[in-house]
Amino acid sequence: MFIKKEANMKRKLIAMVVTGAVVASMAPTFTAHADTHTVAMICDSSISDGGWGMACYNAMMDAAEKCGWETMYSDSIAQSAYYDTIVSYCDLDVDMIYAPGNQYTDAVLQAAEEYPDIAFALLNGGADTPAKAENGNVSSLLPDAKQIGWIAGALAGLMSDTGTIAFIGGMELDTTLAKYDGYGEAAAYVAEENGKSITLLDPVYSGDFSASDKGLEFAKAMMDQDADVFFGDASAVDSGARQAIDEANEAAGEIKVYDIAQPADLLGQNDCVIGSQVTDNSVLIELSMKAVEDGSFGG
Amino acid sequence: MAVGTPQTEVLRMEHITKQFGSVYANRDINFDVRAGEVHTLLGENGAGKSTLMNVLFGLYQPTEGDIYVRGQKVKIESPSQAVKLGIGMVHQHFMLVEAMTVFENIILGDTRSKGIFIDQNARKKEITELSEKYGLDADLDQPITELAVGAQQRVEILKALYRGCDVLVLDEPTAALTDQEAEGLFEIMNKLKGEGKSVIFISHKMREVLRVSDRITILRAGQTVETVNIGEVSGEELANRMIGRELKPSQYIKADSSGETVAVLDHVSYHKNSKHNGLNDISLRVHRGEIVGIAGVDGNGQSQLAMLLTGNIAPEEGSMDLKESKVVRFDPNGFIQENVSHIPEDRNKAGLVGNMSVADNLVLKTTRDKRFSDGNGLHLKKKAIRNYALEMQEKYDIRCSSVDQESRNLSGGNQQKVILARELEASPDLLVAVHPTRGLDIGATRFIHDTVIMQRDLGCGVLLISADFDEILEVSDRILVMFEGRIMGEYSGKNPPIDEISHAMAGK
Amino acid sequence: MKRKGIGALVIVPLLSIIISFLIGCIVIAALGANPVDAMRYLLKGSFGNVRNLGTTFSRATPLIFTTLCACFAYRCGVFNLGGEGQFIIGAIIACYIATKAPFTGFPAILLCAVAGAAGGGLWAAIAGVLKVWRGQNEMIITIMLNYVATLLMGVVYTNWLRDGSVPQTVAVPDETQLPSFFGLRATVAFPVAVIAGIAIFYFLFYTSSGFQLRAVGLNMTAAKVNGFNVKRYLLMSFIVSGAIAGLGGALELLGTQLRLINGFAAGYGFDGVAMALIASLHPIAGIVVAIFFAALRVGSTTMQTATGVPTSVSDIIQALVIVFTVAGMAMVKLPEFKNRFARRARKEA
Amino acid sequence: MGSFIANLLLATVRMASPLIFLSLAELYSQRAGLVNIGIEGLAAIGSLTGFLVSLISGSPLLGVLAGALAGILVNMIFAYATITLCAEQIVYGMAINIFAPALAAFTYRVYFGSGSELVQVELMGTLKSMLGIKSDNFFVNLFLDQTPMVYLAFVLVILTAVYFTRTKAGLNYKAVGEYPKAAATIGINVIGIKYLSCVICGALAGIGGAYLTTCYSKTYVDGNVAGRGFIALAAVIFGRWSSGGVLVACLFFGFCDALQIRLQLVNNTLPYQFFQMIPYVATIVVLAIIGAKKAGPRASGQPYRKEER
Repeated sequence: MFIKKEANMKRKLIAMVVTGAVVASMAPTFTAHADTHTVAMICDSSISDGGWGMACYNAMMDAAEKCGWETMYSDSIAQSAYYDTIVSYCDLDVDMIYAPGNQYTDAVLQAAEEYPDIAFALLNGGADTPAKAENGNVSSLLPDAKQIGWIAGALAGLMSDTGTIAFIGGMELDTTLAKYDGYGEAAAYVAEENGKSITLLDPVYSGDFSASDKGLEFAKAMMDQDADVFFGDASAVDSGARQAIDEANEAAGEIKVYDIAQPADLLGQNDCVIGSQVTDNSVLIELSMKAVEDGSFGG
Repeated sequence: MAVGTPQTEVLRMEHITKQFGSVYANRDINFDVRAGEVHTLLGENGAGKSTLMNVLFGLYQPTEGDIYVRGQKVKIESPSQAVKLGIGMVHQHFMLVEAMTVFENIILGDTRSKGIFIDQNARKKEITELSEKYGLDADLDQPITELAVGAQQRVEILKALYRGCDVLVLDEPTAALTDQEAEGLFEIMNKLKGEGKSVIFISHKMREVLRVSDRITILRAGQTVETVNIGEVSGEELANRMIGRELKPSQYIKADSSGETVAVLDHVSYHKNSKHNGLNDISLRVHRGEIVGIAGVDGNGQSQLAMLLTGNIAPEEGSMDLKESKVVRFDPNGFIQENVSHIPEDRNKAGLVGNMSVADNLVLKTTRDKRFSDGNGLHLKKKAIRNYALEMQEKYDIRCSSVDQESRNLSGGNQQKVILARELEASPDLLVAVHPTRGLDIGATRFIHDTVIMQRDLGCGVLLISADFDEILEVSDRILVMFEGRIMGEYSGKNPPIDEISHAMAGK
Repeated sequence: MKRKGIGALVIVPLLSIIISFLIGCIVIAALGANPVDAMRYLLKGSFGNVRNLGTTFSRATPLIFTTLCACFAYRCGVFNLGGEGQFIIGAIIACYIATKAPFTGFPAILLCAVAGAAGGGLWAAIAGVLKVWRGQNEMIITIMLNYVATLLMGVVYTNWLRDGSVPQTVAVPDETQLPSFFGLRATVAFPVAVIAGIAIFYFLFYTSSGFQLRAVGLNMTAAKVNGFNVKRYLLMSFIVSGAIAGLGGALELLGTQLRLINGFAAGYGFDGVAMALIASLHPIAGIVVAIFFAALRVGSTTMQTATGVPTSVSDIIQALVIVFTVAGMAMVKLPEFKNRFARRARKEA
Repeated sequence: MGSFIANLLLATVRMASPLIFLSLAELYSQRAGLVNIGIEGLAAIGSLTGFLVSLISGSPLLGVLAGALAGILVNMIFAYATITLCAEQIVYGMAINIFAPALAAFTYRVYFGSGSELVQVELMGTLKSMLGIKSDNFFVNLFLDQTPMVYLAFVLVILTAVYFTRTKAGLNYKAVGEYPKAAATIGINVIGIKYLSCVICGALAGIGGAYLTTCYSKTYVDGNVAGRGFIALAAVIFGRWSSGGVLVACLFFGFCDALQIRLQLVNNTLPYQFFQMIPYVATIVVLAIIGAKKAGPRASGQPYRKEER
């Protein structure tokens, strides 16, 4: 028995080594399209999530179209795989890595250090992030999360009849928290102006950006607590919430509960959507592309 | 189905050959059954009786040969076909679903009655009629687990009759029965004959074969020797033809139990009220250099007795001494350290690790031993183990392709020899042997008996548990009879009172 | 019989791999990409250059640990599907020590490793106790414990050890990070994993305890009757396999991930089980299989980025490898198959 | 707070329904002696197929049927390997769990390409909406505001109970899981029933998955089965291999889940993950308490070989 197994093991080893060798020998020396510029996007949520991922992807596409760049992307990648993915793009000699989210900061900085010639555009990065990059090849594109929250909050303050409004988050990102705060402040302010009081329910988190069924259950539960305006920052999860809201409105026969969508324009997709917080990131990306082309990127 | 008049042939098997891989289990066997007769298949274990019946019953497909039922050539591809052809079989190991009741087991797979639902009343009525007609009493709503072996067998027969069989195969039916129960069975068989049904009776017990058979077909090494009518040949003659050589009855010299005691049970009880799996106030002692035989029908507490004496279970009442010291902790390892050896009831389940090699099984208990490892088991000496295994293979005549062969691929006899080697090489003070020769052919049985006797003469105390009365009589120096967890009596091994003992075995 | 035994255990997996890749190529071609290119990138990404080789090894390291975890448990007949949870618990503990302990450097690393292993062991012991004393099915318990561990980790990186803006923990201080292995991306965790594998191999096949443990796994009744302390071995197999996973988690944190984040160790447990089985529960073979799968994954990232073929293609290839290998292994064990083989063998002779 | 309880119960039913399908799938498999831990994977493929078909055909019902079909097809791999090739069942379940979700994710990506907004599909209408009832009474909601699938789930539970306790076929089916050799000797087609069990199991698991995308959530996202397949495994043990018990178990898990969502709202001092743990911890605790006095079908997990010696 023992003898048998050992032999088996040895053979396996040999087999593997051989494969390895063959591989190494046949591996071609790879060079990416040198003439045109290329931008590669990484995203932890799906780029077809009807939310953040989608918005950021489309933003990249718009910008790339304007500047005549080629695009690549990987989506639905685990946080633990950020770095590997970025690096494998760098190995393909792309000109710019586009990372839409603060959560990519560490991976980006690490890669930026190893690939000084490649530009890294970090959406929602911290204001101090570029300074951290030794090669000065990281720029942080910052739409103001709090502002987004304010606008949504103002809308909510106006629309809410019950005086209770709700917020559903994906992960406890700072931008998410900022949106929540702005949302609450603005709503309270607007409400006061109109002589009514607003209570904002505590934020709930689905822990990811994909569990639409959780969004649905959250929304139902929150409507039980009289929430009648929803604002979400959880991509696919929000769609679940909108579904629940639509059902409720249907049951009531009139649209009494509203949802504020973001970051892309979802008006008309669900009856309950009274407005979309559209953040146009494409402009920001376009700027960085121009910068890359005339070599003024970073700094 | 039409009841055939005597002498009309209902079944014939021609030139049946069945191969398993390279092994021939049956080779060119011819065999026929007439209506209203009991036809015995006689042959020792491994002669191919069960295989032949499994072929007849559609469990195995014959490699060659044809089967005729009522003159029609048939191909039996599944048991359901066999059932349709009116063949019923009671397997040696009962085919009863323990999680179900008697009733459910009987109607299981029922194809005759219409409808999707179970019509309890109608079915029960049919069954009760049957059981009254053949005197097969059974409580339909009892779960199988609560039935004694004899009762389970009656359920099996009912099952077959309920499916309307006219040829009933009984595979070693008396192995687990008391003489009384056996008598009952024979009456049932007579009733069946009376109804024009035929019985194929499989056995190697000469006494009952001579008692119930009309015709006897002898099988040896997978081949037909001949078919004889009852009364044509004597018992010894049959036996010799079955084995293929002159069988001289063994004569072991019986020892007397005078040596110091190695094991003493003092009013021990375990699951007192369970008739079949309990011990009820048992007291016994085993001395050095004697073989104490525990006679009795299976399932009267023998298994528990064995487990207790090997430390696998602890008594609920009473106490036990091993050699001169009282046992405080009952765990197998402790007993092994005290030089207790054990030939377990089920050699595959409890005796061997089937997927390990013969060598590994030989050293199963002793890998920490200096001979086989350094540093108390920190490094196994593979070579030493192998050499030891080869030595044992020689000494105990273990037939295997190599000591690295997985032990589950060995024949029953050789598996038992592996266990014997392992247990006896520990030179035990107490050896507990449970059904050590069950299912073995005469050669292997003889070998095992000889070795055990030899061990006895070396001063080992042996407790032999066996349902095979002849075995008990042959080798025991002292005979205890167990019935429903109690000891019914003690008898000397020298010219024992056979009738008395068999009465005791029936609880009288 | 024996000759076939050896052959099958190697041929079947290799054959399965080849078939799986062929199917993969067909799919890729169906997607309009050039399968040959795709395969090139896949291979380049995994073995193409030293850096990628390093990446492959570093990806293999955690898989090796979970594979060994499964090997060990299953050798004792314990279906521990909780490798992932035990791995995570090990990482959580290591994370606390590395970031909170007053000292850094080697002593911290050592403490992390030991405590991580202990934590993983204890986590597995929950299931062990429930099996041994409550007769409860370990598969379900360990799976449930996986979810609990993952969520617990969530608490740690979103609250308790959160580092500022993003739900992730503070990074392990530089002094406490594992040194790189020959300047590769892989850290010394890799050789440690290999050594662990060898140690387990030795234990299982060259020590009395390992021998008895296997006996328990193969036939519990016989083991009990022959005087082995079955309960002890069962519990031990839970704890040790858990400890292996826990150690893996600790080292993965100190070596590669450096912080707890969403998606840490996702799926490692089940991967380990599958790989252990492909390696027919042999620790050393397990290491090889783990490296192979790691290569497949690292390569698939490059393949995806370069050709735009979805990564799920490589997931499918991996799944197919498992599907075919397991089926193949079973097939060669069938009596019919054996007989046919036996006859052929006889003809040859 | 009365509405709190009411809505809690409604949510319980909502969340239990998919579990019921998956648990019954596992029950049928184990009753025939096949432990299939691949339910999670089967549900995943069923979920996607259901989504696609109801999207294309515009009929959720068709989607459910397609989901069932997909479940069956994938489970046939399991069937062939474990029944015909006698492969280790646990192992093969694992293989399915890795294979099927990968296939689902792949198909979705290939079909929808990238950058599209999240595709939404019309859900199956509830009886209430079909009957055009407007009332918002709790009992109306509980008993009428459910999709046909929910009623199907509960009907299946009853049918299963009847099948296993009252019918001949059910008796034979159980015998296969308990003692296949015995079953074979009385002419029951063991292999046949085992394959049948895989068809039933695959179909139910597929339906359970399809439920998620045709009756529950309008969208499909990878990993939307979210461990329900494993909970189902627990539910069968918890439910003592009886359909009634399984139902109770599923409702229990559904309740825990519904409760945990609401607790998150009420309380915000504790990290939300702790609430998400509730269903799993509850499972462990309950299993630990009830122990495993009654083991399942005798022969479950063991391969059955026709001619063995």
